[in-house]
Amino acid sequence: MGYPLDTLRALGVTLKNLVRPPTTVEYPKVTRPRSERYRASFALLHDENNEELCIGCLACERICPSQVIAITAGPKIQSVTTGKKRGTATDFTLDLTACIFCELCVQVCPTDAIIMTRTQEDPGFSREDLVLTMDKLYKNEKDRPAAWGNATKLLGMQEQEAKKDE
Amino acid sequence: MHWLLWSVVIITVLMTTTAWALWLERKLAARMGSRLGPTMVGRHGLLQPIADLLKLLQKEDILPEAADGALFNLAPILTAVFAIATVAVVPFGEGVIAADLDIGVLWVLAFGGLMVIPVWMAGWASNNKFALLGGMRAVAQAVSYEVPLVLASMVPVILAGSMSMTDIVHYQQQHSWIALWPTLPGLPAFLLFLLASLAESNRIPFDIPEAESELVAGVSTEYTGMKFGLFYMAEYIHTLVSSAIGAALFLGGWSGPFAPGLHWMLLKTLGLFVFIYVVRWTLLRFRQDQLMRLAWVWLVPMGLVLVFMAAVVVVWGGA
Amino acid sequence: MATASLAAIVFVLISAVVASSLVVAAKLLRVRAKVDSPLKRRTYECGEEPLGPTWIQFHPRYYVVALVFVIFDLEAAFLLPWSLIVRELGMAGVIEVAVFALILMLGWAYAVKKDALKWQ
Amino acid sequence: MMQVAFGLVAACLLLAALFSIGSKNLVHGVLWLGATLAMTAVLYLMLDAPFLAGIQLLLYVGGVMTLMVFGVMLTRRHADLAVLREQRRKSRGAFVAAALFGTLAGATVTTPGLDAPAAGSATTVELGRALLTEHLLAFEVVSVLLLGALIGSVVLARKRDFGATR
Amino acid sequence: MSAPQPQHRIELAVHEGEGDLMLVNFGPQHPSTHGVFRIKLLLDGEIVVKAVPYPGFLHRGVEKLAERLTFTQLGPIVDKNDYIAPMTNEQAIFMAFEKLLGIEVPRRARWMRTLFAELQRVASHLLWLGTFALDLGGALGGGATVFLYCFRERELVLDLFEEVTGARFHYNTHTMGGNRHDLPAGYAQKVHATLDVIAARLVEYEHLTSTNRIFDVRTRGVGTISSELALGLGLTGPVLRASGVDHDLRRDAPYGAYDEVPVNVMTETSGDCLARALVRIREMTESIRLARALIDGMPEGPICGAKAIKTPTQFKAASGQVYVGIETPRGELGTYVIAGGNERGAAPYRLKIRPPSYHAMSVLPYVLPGHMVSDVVAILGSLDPIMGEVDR
Amino acid sequence: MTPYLLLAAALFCVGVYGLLTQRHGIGILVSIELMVNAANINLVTFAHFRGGTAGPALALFALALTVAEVAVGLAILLLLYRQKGDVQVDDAKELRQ
Amino acid sequence: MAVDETARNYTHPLYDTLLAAPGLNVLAGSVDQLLTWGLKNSLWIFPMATSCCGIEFMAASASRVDLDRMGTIPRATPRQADVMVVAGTITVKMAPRVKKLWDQMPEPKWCVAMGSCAISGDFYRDLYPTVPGIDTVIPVDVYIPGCPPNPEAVMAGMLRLQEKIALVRQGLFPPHGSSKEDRPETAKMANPAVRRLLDPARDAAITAHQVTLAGTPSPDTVDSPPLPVDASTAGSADRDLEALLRDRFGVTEFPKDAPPLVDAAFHVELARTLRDRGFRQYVTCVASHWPGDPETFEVATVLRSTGSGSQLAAWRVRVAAGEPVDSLCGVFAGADWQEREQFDLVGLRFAGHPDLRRVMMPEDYVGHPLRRDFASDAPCAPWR
Repeated sequence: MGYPLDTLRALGVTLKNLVRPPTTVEYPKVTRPRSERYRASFALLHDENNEELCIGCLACERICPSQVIAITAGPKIQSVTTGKKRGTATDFTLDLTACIFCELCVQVCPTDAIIMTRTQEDPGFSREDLVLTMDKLYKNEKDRPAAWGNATKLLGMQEQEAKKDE
Repeated sequence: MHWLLWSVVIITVLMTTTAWALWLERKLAARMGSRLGPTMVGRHGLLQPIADLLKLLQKEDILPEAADGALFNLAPILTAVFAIATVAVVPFGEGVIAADLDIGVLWVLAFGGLMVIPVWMAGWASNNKFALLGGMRAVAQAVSYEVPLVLASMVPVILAGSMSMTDIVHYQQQHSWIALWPTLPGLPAFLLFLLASLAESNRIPFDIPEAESELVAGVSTEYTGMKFGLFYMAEYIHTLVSSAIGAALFLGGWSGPFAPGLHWMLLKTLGLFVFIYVVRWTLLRFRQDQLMRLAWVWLVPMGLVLVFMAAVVVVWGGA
Repeated sequence: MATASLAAIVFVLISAVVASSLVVAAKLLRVRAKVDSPLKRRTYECGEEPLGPTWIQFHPRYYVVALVFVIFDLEAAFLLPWSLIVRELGMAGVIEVAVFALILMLGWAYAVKKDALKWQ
Repeated sequence: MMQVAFGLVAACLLLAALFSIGSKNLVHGVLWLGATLAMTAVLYLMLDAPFLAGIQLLLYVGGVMTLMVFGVMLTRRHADLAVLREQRRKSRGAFVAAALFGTLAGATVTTPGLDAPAAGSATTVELGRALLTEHLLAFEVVSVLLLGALIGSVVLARKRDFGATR
Repeated sequence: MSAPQPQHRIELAVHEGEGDLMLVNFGPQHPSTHGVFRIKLLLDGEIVVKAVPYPGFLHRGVEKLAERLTFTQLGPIVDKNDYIAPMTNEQAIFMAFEKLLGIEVPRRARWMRTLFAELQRVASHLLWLGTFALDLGGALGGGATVFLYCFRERELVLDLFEEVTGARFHYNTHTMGGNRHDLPAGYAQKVHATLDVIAARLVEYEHLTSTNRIFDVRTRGVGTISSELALGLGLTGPVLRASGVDHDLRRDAPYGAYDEVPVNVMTETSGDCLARALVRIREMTESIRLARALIDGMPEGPICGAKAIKTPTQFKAASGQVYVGIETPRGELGTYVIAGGNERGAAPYRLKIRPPSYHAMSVLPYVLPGHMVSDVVAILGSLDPIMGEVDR
Repeated sequence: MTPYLLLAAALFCVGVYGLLTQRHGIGILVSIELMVNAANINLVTFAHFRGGTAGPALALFALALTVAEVAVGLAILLLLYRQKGDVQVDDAKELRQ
Repeated sequence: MAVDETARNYTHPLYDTLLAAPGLNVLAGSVDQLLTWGLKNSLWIFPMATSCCGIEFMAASASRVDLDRMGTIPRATPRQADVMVVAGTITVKMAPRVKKLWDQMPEPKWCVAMGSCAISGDFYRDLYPTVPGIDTVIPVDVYIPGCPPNPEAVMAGMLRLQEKIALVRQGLFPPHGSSKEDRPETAKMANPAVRRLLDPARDAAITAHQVTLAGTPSPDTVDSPPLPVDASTAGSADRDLEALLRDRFGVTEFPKDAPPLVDAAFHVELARTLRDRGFRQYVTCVASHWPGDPETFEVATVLRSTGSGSQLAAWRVRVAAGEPVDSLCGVFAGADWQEREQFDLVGLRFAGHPDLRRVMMPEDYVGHPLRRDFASDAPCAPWR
């Protein structure tokens, strides 16, 4: 087909798209709904008795490929509710400046203490703004909607049938 | 002295129209790509051109150390001047014209041809390879398409027997739009004119000189701030003016029913402008050698044939 | 001097004033850097240092394009006065001009055949 | 009013011409020539010859200038465009030019009848009529001349063009 | 149009007075180098006389990193190599590790991986089409429009991935022995809905690009690669198939679910930019067909054949060398692992990733000479290089 | 009329001066352009003050001639440059032989 | 209204004049507001897009998020841009170029670091080729976390930048009051040691390095690669590789989990034989370094036959340290770049290679990072 006809056909396509409704979501005004599993930031959780779930086992610190988690393990304490001895973390830092959001830390957590949240952190004016300190992580538990996944669910998904075989 | 008044009015209107033509183009391009375009600066992003202008005015001025300073600084101004000056002979309504020269068409063509000089100047003076290649391409392309442009615009001149744009519009008022009748030299001549105008104002598919996927930003690669702003503006002014000239030469200028002439003229100009931009945001671009080949091998003889066709129509119709 | 000519000249002057006023405004409003990097004024070349000279000697084939353009522009210049009086001169004029154009088209045909208008 | 305008145009024209000769940089020189030619177009407008003014802009400023600019770019490495000139030749040239101007100016000033009122320039229509009737032969010869120039230049410029073609 | 053989050494017959050659840096920062890549171009006017490519501007040392990180940690790391198709990166590296460690992957996981790979191919080719149009049509023209359309539809595919993995881009959804995330309920309908939209829109893109005359004249006969050169340089994927070699690992050395879902291999013979474009555009249609077949026939069962990752040193291999190549959107992505890294063998001793783009870029010195500057952009775009993969 | 003629004379002399002092081929072409331009000014001036079509017609033909002259002149310079690698006209006297 | 001069590297003469003139403060204020509004709302972006984040940046400009809504236009030349968005990993080879492009941008200008790699270097941060965060090279105004940040986050970052521009012009920046170094988070950062080296001495050092690099621009002297060998004589793939190796190349051991080890003398011959037997596709070569006693290098070569039933052919050769391996460039054109890469990274020389230059690392780099004795966190940066 010659140039004029090709041009007309191409114009047909663009004009068709001109009248289609735009797909833009006006971000600051409207936030696009994210999928249930969407992972964008982190939070540390409390259990139903408002006890910190993190036991300072360092599993997440070890698995992190990017080595952004730094935990100071605290002394063993007796759990108020169960009465069992359990570990604590006196400090927990997750440095978002180098995080790759791979969800491995969530998967390896034995107590489902760390999860991911569905809204991202705000951009900061300095690197320090992006450091998720323990305070921020626990604050995220309340401020940001949690993503679907935690260690139990992730492992369950992967090992459900495998266990059956054993 | 009403011409002086018109001069000032026309330039003012042209400059403001250009600003919002820019906005219009951005919106149009955005909608064609399923986007919204500027929405956040002012209502519907209408203040976007103002913000851009204010920003450009504040930007630091950088003169590259290897550049030819005088030419580097002069080029954007000349580009803008030549782009604006073209509009002097375009009638926007009965008597709404800055300079009713009886060589109107020639004036338009001459200034169109002059545009080559500052563009080349910018490319050369920048002492930047991309700019220089862009400048060379711009010159080659502009001169190649100047010939078909001249020949295409000669068709209305022959039909109306005058080079004055006002006379040509009058002729069309009495007969019909040249793009419509006589169809044979008229319509192809209009298309040829449109094509050549696209090439002259470096619009896709003829935007080789500023092909940013190859030449970064073409001749304006080294320009900062308002100097770049002038290039940017001149580009849009050129397109607007080309649309206006096309409207006057081929689409009957201000003639039209119901509404005052000025409305019709502006409507036709805007229509052509939008058409040019819809084409721009639809097509890919040619390569330089393909463009040159198109111009020299096909368009130049076609233009000549059209000119003689128009002459034959006039001779036989007049006899 | 006709009014229209005067108007045209004045129009060009006004547009010059408008264009330069923007540059002047920019001169007033623009910022100046406090610390200047020596790299700032280097020629931009994709982040590299420019390799070799820019102002090289170009190949002659570029010249042919400009040349053919000028010749055809000249042809147009000769056609324009005729185009105003086509009606008056009638078929005779058309033929005269056609001969003129045809002779030039010989040159065009030669240039096209020799691929002289190819851009490389 | 008119005199002042003429004075300004004449001054600009002469200055531009001088710069075009005196400029050290060849590209500048050619561009100054462009300015000279443009000022000449203004002069033509003042002399009621708008058609010639237009042609001057279209052909000379737009066309010949392009040609010369291209010429500059391909005859010489334009990195060093300084134009060589010897002092001796300079003074000799100045003397000859001054003498010539003296003669010409003297002749012009002393010739009577030059101050007659304007008779009015020929219109473009008249010009066209003259071209195709009185000067028909010259008109056709011009095409042959241009043909010669075209073919000659193509031959000269394309000679020994080398490979790398597709 | 040039003969279908690589243009190579062009004699630099520079005559005095015939014009100088111009040396231009094309990149590392250039709108059309698809990342950071540098080509030194020697130009005669606008014709390339010689081209010397310089990769390495994005060399990030992944292979060194693999000496330090363990098998379990490398999954999310290699995502960043070919950042247009992260799914296939993960698949490639875990397939190599699984072969090394002798881990069986359950059938459902293989089907899921294959489904993801095909969806990823659609997304990747869409992105390629958009950027290729951008190269040919400029950011201020029709190219940008095609680019926007392609990205619009690519977002739909990314939404599908987000639905499963929770991430848009770097998924980390493959794991040792299978997948980490199972498909959510109602996923098949969503896949079909998305593919319906894309299949319908593909026709529109073709109107704007491959069946348009301007696209045709810009790509036909440009950057011709002969089949011999392609094989010798180790070109793979669409670039190889466009040169007339009927070779596709999905069919010829099946992995994943490809032995159960046969693949139609798309080939062209001319080996120019147009052929590469056509192969990719047809592959999109084919991938849509495959994805539909895969989601429809998705078997039930476990998604992971090994213990889920709990500690970094969970998997160990002290010796062995393994090479596994899979067909990614760009060609054969190979992983060569030499086991026995950390003292207890939890990390690779040496990991070599064989990126298809690196081989594709090595063709540039052969094809660029003789073409114009505009063609450089077209050729570069038609090779679909991803710098993260070229340089690693 | 006199001022126009004087202006043309002055322009012509500038051209002559250039012709005598320039050694670069393109410089010489520029000078010739100036001189032709001066002549054209004269033609147009006379046409304006004396009437008639001969003046503009002649000017038009002069234009055509100049274009041809520049075209061929540059082409010759080009050839010269190829042979000599330079466009200093004095050094290329052999062209006349 | 005090403007914090430390926060920006430019002066605004007109505004300063207005401010100095008595009674014109109000005017200066409104002029400043207008000008700031202009700066804020017309942020033209220079995308320093190197890797993954670049794709998300493109997605942010595409229709779903559409950065153009806030008036951004991506510009290909730094001369016309206001914001440099560093999207992706910056390597030591690239860093001087980034610095230069940044310098070439006109004031007022800003920098946005997008994604982990640009902010801190991500997991590459202590590897030999990677810059640990672009803020070690140029000043960064806004950091957008994510790997890569999703397009909405890019938009958020740009809005945050607008906020900062306004704050700076009002003199309210930095907002934390205390200086960056005092903040307690600093100590907890994954790589707190690397600070933005705002000290002019370091900038000067980088610049000086570039200027010296730039001092000698010379045309490339390296020849084009050799012509590919015509392999049209190739037959069909040979299925009995083991027999071939045993009979013709004297291989006796065929380990289960690794390619057979072939005498280095047969390297080229074997490759040629295999090519002629249908293994026409050059897949890859892998060099590995084995320190110890004796120190050796191993090269594994993988070939493939194409078409239906595609087969791999792989073998290894072993040489003592210091000895070269014969290059396969004469057999497969693709060996050129592959062997260059192995030479560059592992340090093994290939005899007969026509163009054995560095390919990944900068030309002036010393050492071969993929040798086992090269520490995996040894920093490398010629400009550091």
